[in-house]
Amino acid sequence: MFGKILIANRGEIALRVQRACREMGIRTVAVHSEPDRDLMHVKLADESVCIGPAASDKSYLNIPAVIAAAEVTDAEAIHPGFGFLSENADFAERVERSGFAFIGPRPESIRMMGDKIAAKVAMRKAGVPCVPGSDGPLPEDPAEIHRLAREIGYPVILKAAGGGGGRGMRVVHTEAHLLNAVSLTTAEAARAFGNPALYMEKFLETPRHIEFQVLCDGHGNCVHLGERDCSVQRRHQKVIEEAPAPGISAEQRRTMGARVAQACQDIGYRGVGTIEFLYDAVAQTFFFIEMNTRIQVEHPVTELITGIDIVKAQIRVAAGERLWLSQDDVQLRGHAIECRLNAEDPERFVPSPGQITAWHPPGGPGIRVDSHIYAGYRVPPYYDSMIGKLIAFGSDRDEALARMRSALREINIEGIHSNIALHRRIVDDAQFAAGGVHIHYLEALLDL
Amino acid sequence: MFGKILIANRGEIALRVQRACREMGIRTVAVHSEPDRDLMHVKLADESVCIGPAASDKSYLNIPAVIAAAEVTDAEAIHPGFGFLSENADFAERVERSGFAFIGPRPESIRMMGDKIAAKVAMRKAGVPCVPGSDGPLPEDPAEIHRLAREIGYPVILKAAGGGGGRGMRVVHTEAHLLNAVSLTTAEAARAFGNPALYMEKFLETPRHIEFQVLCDGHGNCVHLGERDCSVQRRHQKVIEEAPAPGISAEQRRTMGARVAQACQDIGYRGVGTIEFLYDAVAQTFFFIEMNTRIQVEHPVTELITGIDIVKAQIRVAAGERLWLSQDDVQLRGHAIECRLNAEDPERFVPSPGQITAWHPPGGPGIRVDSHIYAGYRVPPYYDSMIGKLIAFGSDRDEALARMRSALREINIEGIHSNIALHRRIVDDAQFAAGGVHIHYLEALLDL
Amino acid sequence: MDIQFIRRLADLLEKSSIDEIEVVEGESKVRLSRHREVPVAAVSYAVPPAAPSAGPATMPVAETPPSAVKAEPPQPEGYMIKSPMVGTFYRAPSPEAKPFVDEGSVVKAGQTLCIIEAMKLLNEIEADVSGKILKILVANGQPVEYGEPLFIIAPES
Amino acid sequence: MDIQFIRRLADLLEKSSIDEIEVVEGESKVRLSRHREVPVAAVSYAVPPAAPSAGPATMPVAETPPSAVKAEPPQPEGYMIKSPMVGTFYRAPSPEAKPFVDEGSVVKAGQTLCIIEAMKLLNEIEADVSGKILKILVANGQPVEYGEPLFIIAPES
Repeated sequence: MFGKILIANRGEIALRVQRACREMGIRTVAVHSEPDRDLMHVKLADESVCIGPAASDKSYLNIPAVIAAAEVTDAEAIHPGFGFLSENADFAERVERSGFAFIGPRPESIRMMGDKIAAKVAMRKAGVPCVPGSDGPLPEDPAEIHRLAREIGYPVILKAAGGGGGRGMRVVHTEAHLLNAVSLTTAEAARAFGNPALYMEKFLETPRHIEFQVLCDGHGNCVHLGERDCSVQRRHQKVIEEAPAPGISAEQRRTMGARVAQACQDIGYRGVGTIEFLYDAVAQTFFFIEMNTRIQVEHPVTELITGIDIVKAQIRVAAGERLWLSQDDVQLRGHAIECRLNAEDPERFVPSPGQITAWHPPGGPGIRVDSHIYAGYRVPPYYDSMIGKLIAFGSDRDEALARMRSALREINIEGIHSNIALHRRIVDDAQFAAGGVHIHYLEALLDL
Repeated sequence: MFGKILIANRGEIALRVQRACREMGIRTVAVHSEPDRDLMHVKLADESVCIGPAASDKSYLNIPAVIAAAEVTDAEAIHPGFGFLSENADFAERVERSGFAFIGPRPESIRMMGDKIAAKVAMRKAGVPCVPGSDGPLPEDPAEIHRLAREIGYPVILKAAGGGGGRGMRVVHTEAHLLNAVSLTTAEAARAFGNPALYMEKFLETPRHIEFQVLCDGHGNCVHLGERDCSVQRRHQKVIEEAPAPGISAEQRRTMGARVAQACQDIGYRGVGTIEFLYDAVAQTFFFIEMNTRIQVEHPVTELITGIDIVKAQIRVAAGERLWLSQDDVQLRGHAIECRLNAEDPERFVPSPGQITAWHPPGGPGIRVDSHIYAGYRVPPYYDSMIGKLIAFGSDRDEALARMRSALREINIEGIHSNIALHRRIVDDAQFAAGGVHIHYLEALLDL
Repeated sequence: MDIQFIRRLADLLEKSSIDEIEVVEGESKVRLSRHREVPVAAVSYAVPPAAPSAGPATMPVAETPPSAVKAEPPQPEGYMIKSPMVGTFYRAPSPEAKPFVDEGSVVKAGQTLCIIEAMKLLNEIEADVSGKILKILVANGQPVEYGEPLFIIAPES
Repeated sequence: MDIQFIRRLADLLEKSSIDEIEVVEGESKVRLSRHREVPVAAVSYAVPPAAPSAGPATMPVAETPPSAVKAEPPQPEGYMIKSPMVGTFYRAPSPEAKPFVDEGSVVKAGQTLCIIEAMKLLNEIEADVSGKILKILVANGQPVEYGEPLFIIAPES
């Protein structure tokens, strides 16, 4: 096992990784930007190194600075957290070339999953269902485009190959609009991304977002840890996640879980990863969208229902351990719900940095709080607005939900704005309480 | 189910009961003494009633005031918490006679278990092993006393029938000292308790304190929820508790658990209760000492390994529900450890009341915090010094212990003294870490 | 310029949003000032929103935080009779009877002022000073908690 | 204006949220003020006790909280050259060579002062002012973090 790990991240996930290291008796090096000296994990680290100024590209995204910090502190491994350099294959490669262990997948896995078309090809090959589509750039021939769209079935969505994050997309509901939409989107894509190539996929109107957690060692063994439902989103940002996903049967879990674990085995995946799907609740079918090759914000809900510490597992497999559990050892129990706490204006959803003058996290049975904030901490304006996660566990979904409602009554943050009122509204909403909302649910609720 | 419950207690357990009520959609009435207006559960209650001045006998022990508060608020049931009126059979009786439900056992069960000799007789009758002893007052005949002691086996302990709480006791190791010790202790007992009667028991030198949690409905159904080890004590006050007890086999748990559940069924017990044993680790034998007829401070460790919310269960059976689970439904998973947090001087163990200027509870995976304190709260000098409980859960004892150590690094209380340093010392101690310490362990550690 | 006057100024300063007071009287001058945002960050809890009054309002006092009490309209100064127990306040010995006292009544020490019912027992509450009832603070049939003010009396001088 | 009066003023000041009281009476004047421990109750974390130094002290700076830095002996005033990167500080181009500069050396802007090694690359750090080296703040071979002070220079006037 490693003796010292450098945590190349900040905030809540940096503290989460540090807690795992502390439990395992591993020393930690906290690297941080200039304004981040007062982060909780920096204060609690065995060593800390300032790696640059506030701007992320000069600090948390600064590969030479991170690796140099590992060198001067004699760290053995680097944990990238999520965001920042966590899905940067070049970084993973340079970490390993510099003689450190990268706590994550092999660089080639990161690279493959970073290329959306390559990822889809790999998953389809492994038997994971994908959204029906053009499987590559659209042909030029209008008749061919028409034939393809009919084959996929309307509505279809046109996506710029160079786009992403919700940009460069257009939905087409009828054949009459298809060619016009193709030429419009092609022109936009050329302008916006310098790449006119488009691809076409089946458009799902009201899918749910369901994702499977996998854990693989470097010796060809993979298990899945069940699924999570992350359908409560606003502008592609997850707001509430839960596990297991309401209405997914043990049989569906077993079948899809086995497929994703097999797919990861096929591509020689190592570490933890998340395979994201859109789920059509009527047809009860899953469609692969992408794989995240890192720890996920919402990993705690899976930890609570499986009893497995995913961050510790990630460190163990990165250190070369063989998987210590079989698929049968993974037994789900109870239900967990997570609310992401953001420092943001509740009306306009803009970040609300500033000094936290009071912080009282809720407690009691079934309540877990993962947060790096403390009374007196100043939330800097430079980074993500997430200031923590409130997670409620119960013997079933009703109990978890009742505990979340109760905890949201007790929680108190003063000095900054937060999205606590939004969470209260969602957990009190009858539709959310019923379970199984789709990905446009929250935006519809906010429009009321 | 009840629509409104009056919580006849204060501090941490009052908040715990309130959290259970909030989850169940039950309104709460907080009754409190004059200086307790700022208790967290008072602020969060639907209604609150000041029932008297600071002195407990005029407020929390004031039966007419508590019942009058239930009357004026139209509460349907009264939860007594622990301590105060919780094991007062007269109170339970008056609550029921006034038309309210008492969230606890029937008054006759409380009364029976309050009488140590009657309790022992009832348990022995139900097949629960008791400490061998005189089973009543010592005979006067010296030859008879000698015969009894030989039968029990040395060392024996002489106890004043009117004593308790560690007073009026004398250990005798050899026959030569027996009669002298009897006359000395008789004289002392007459002086101190106005009752010269003594009884004799086998003296266990280094037993462990192990207790079984039971849950019974009012319809003759009982299950046990496994055992807890509470051997880390100082002056008969528990300091750290854990579940399951280290080294107790599944077979031992099954056998003893079945016996205590059967005993509770035999005496027609209703509600939650704890049957306390001394455990001789060498002989692997249990000896009944007493039964607590109320919720226990250390109930969270059992909740964490069973997934059962004991306070909610207590309320459900008090409302007349039939038990919704069988013994087979009670499945243990993982390990939990609880540290009691006291506002006390770490050197002299005297209470340290005062204003809390900063409070930062630890968080992260496996950490539960049950506490009523908050930054700015003033710990009053009138009551028990317990200010909360820190509970760590893990997939096994090592993980739970690692998490507890980690949490004790993060926790921060300012403005008052606390026993956090003592907890750090215990969890870092090799003997405690090995598991299975006996009841004199902590006092020996403190004498080092 | 005596300490009593200065103490009142201090009180005024504290309870207002004023930051400085300066008083000059002939040769005398007093100046008090404060810099705000001082106290320990006390956590405040949201008091649950009062449900849209389904049943009768049982303990209105309990539903406002204690500090809010100070914001109530000023009471006449005088001697305050507080409730020695929890219960229901009655102004008369029976529903048909006349109240023991009214505002303006002159009472003697030891005279019964009201009844507080608790656990089916009727407890007579007596005046412990003689004087004139200035104000009755609780309505007939209302619940009262321990220490709750019941009457204000202007004691005989 | 006697001590008793002033003591009462002091008492008033202490028990209130007032920060300053000034009283002038004829030729006499008394002013009491206080400076509070103002800031928000910041939670402080125990810095882990430095382990009984098993290996070499790698990043001593990291093991003391930032505030403790201020408690260090005062540095001579002057222009501070800070490290633009994380790495290992070397005063000379090779172990055998002479240091680029010593305390007392006079340097020109653009002159190399030291090398910081990061990721096997040797980065020459140059003076951005001309002047005299007053102090070298880091020992040869020590790790430095971003923004860590390296040299103090008295610039040419």
